[in-house]
Amino acid sequence: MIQFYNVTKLYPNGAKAINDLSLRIKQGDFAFLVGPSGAGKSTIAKLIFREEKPTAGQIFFNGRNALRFRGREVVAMRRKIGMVFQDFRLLSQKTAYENVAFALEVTGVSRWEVRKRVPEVLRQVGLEDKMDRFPAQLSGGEQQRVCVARAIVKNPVLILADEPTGNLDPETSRELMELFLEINQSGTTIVIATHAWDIVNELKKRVIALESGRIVRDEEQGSYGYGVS
Amino acid sequence: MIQFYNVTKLYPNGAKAINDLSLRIKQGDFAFLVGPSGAGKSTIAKLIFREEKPTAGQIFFNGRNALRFRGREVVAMRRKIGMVFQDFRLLSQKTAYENVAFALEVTGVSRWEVRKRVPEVLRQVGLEDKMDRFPAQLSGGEQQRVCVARAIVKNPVLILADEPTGNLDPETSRELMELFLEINQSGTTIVIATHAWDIVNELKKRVIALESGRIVRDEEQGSYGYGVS
Amino acid sequence: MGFLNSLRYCLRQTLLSIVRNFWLATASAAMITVSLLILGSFGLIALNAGQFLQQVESEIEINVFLQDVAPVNDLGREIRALTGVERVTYVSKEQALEEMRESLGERRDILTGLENDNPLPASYRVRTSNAEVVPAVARAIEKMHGVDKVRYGQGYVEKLILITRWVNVAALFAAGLLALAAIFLIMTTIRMSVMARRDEVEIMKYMGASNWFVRFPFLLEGMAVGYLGSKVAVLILGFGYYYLLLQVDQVSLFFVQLVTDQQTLGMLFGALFALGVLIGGLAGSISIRKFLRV
Amino acid sequence: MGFLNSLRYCLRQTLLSIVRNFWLATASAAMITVSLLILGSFGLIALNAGQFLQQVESEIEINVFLQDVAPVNDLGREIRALTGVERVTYVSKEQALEEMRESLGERRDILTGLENDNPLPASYRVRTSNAEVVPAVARAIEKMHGVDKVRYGQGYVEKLILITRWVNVAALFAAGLLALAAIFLIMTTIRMSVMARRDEVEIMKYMGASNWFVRFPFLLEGMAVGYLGSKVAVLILGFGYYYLLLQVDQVSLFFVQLVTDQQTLGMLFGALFALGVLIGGLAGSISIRKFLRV
Ligand SMILES: Nc1ncnc2c1ncn2[C@@H]1O[C@H](COP(=O)(O)OP(=O)(O)OP(=O)(O)O)[C@@H](O)[C@H]1O
Ligand SMILES: Nc1ncnc2c1ncn2[C@@H]1O[C@H](COP(=O)(O)OP(=O)(O)OP(=O)(O)O)[C@@H](O)[C@H]1O
Ligand SMILES: [Mg+2]
Ligand SMILES: [Mg+2]
Repeated sequence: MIQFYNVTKLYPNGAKAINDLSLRIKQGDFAFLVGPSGAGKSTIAKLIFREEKPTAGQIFFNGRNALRFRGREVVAMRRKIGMVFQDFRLLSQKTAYENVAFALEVTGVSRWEVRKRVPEVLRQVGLEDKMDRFPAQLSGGEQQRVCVARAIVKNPVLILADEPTGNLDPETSRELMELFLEINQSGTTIVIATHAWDIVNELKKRVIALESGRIVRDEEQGSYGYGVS
Repeated sequence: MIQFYNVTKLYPNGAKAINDLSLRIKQGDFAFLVGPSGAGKSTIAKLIFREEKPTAGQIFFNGRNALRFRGREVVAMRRKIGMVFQDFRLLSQKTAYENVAFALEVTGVSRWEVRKRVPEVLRQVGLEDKMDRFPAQLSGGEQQRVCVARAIVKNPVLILADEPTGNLDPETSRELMELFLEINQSGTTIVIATHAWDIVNELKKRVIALESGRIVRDEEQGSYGYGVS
Repeated sequence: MGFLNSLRYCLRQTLLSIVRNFWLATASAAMITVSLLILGSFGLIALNAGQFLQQVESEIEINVFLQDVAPVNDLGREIRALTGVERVTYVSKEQALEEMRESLGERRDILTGLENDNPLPASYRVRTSNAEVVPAVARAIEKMHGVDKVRYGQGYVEKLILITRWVNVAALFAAGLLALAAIFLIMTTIRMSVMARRDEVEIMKYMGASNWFVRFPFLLEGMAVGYLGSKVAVLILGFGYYYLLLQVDQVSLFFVQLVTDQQTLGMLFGALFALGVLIGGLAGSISIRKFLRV
Repeated sequence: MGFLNSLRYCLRQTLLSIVRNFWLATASAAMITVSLLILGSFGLIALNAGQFLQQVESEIEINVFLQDVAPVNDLGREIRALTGVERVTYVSKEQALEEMRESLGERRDILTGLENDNPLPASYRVRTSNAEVVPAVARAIEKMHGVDKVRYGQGYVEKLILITRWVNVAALFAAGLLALAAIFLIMTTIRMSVMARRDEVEIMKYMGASNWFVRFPFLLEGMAVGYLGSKVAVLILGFGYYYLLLQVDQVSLFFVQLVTDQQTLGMLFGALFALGVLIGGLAGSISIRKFLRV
């Protein structure tokens, strides 16, 4: 599904976020990206999502060179990816419902479909009674769940979740992870950048550990590591 | 230091975030605010910080009725409180250094003092080499640490940290907590709203558990509870 | 199907967006109103100045003094046949004397006794369709048989023509500059209001929205804001001008003959309106272009 | 100590903020420039129109026709003593006849033989300081001993006075409206640019900044942006007008005598400048007021 070949990302100010990194994520994978703060987890997600372009190396999406994608193809790719941004990026002028609906509406789905699907997904993340709130009227964790709902509503082929449980209590986090597992069962590839070592250790899924922009560990059925029990 | 007497907070849209809550936090306390997402942790922090006003009840700060504070007094109070916002609220047009310096500058501290203190604090949170970055050029965890630095730089009498480790890896989180403990040693009152059950359980400090805007548990040397080991 | 859904979505979005960004929308519309008011007022002034100059021009006469032996009727026909000539009036020797007497007013007795030996010549008064042709017509008449002298305020007419040309050029120039200024003001306003919402655009793009899906609501919104702003401007201008007409009618400002031609005014107001709506929409959709590249 | 630190901080902040919000600052300054250009151009036009009207007015003369037995010198003294009278010229009977002859041009022979029995009266030509006093002065002179008739273009002067008044009122009115429009444009622009930074203001307040600590940089920034915008506007206007003066000098536009009085122009430009800076600063500090209440 996604391949990185010797990818390097140098931000304009000279910060080397990703350093000659190669990586392969297969269709149907469920992978955790872990590593200390500033290791480059978000940068990898941004590179896949084409929010940033690599300084060197190649990135393949579904077997095609993603760096050669132009306008329409980028749009098409983004519609296939459900992204949970670390900084949420909710539309502040739209309600929770509208934010989630927007992700569907851009794809030109029928109104009827939107009306059916959006409340369903919001219920899955436990926000059925807060659909008409604007982001500013929601707690941090609730906003984060709106982001998750927005990512999964369009039945993407790939979910990129950047720290999706950072503002959630352990119980809600676990529920969310179960939701991700369930979605993964139906074939969706899932990549989660996270610091939630307890969840990583519990799920025993693939763990890709980063440090200073390099992969230091890549284990199937791995654990969080870094000396936390 | 802080007293809540039968405080109720009803948001304009009718959401009852805090429900007839009474609470007392003494000078020098180190308290965790825990509870599921949407329980009202941030609302309590906002009420203390006078970002929101309660619908009913009284709030005392340092023995004086905080609801009667006017302009200058609110400003004076805020200068005494170091707040870590859940949504960071960094000034996007200022570098990390400038953001932290701003918290000092508003109090009219000398330039010399600012030049000495700011790098010191940024070093404490591990950002000594990223002082000149704008928030957009920092990773999520790095931004969060700038927020923490901004809160502690002014040697406040009270630190209100709303989810200060949500975007940090376990190791950095622990370091930060040690920093908070250290600051607490010197007499600063500290209130931390968090979901980091592991840290709460480890530190064995006062735990105030919220649910639907009510206190359901308030233990000295408590644990996170909610069935997590 | 997908397209219709998108379209419906866009229309709904426009309305919602204006309501939710109420302050920005209102401020933008007000800026457009003010800009167009300035432009429109100048347009009205220019229209009236143009008409005034035309009126002044139309009062220019060529005096053709005839020799006493001139073939009066032939000459009249010949003059009337010249291109640019509009009206020709014959003034006999007696009429000329009478007029002179009147012009002298109280000193008219100077002329007593001249009736029988009238020294004044008969003349033709010629009016042309516009001031520009006066010198040419005068020269043509001068060469005709039986014509003694041709007078048309030489020097004066040339000056008038020069002034008219200058004023026309200046008015066009000023109108162009003002229109540019208005366009600049409107575009920058809309651009600023879009700037305030750049994050929105970025997020939409990240959601996989095509450029036009993001752009179209901004286009519509710009047009709607432009529509509101222009509408208010045109209404104010229209009523203001109407009120002015009534006032001038009452005070009877003798020399000013304000433009009341519905069609001309309609065109001016229509142009203002179109400018507001078009520039609004254009600005809205252009402004977000650079935010679309994510 | 604390205050000086704060002040130094504010000044540094202003500069930084303009640099970092470059687009907004530039757009705002450009909007101010355009607004002031429009206002300033109108100011220049109004100044020149005013001078033109004054010039026309200054050419109004009162003709005082004397009885043949009038005490010429006494009358002259009496007239000169009237308030509002500026210049008095005596025209003898002979001069009057000569002038009439000249005015008749080619038909002067009508007057031959009148030299010995000159029917024309001697007269005084009186100029007043302004047109408004003409009717009053004329009435006063009329009652003097030895005065036969007083003529000053009755009707014409009254009309001229009316026109002048109308034009003055209209110009003042228009200038007021334009100034209001400019103020509105500038305020709204600065307000929009501040709106885009409301979060910044809110965060600053939460950091424990006093209202003035937040406000002062915005005040300074508004003034700086206003300063830049006004400066450019004044420079463009100044050079444009200077260029126009040179052009007019070359083409020698006969009738137009453009205003070149340094002091008047200086005042106009100064006022524009002050308007830009003041309104910029005011708008900057007023606009954030409502964001300060947190
Ligand atoms: N836009 C940018 N410009 C410059 N440097 C950047 C930018 N974004 C990130 N960086 C730097 O690149 C490195 C990797 O950042 P990244 O956001 O990928 O970290 P992360 O692993 O997501 O960290 P966290 O867990 O704190 O979110 C960091 O050192 C960061 O400072
Ligand atoms: N501005 C607001 N308007 C309306 N309702 C609000 C507003 N802010 C918060 N709420 C509601 O009040 C409740 C408590 O919110 P609060 O932010 O205090 O939760 P929290 O405990 O901080 O949750 P989290 O752990 O997710 O941050 C939530 O149900 C939320 O939806
Ligand atoms: Mg990150
Ligand atoms: Mg919260």
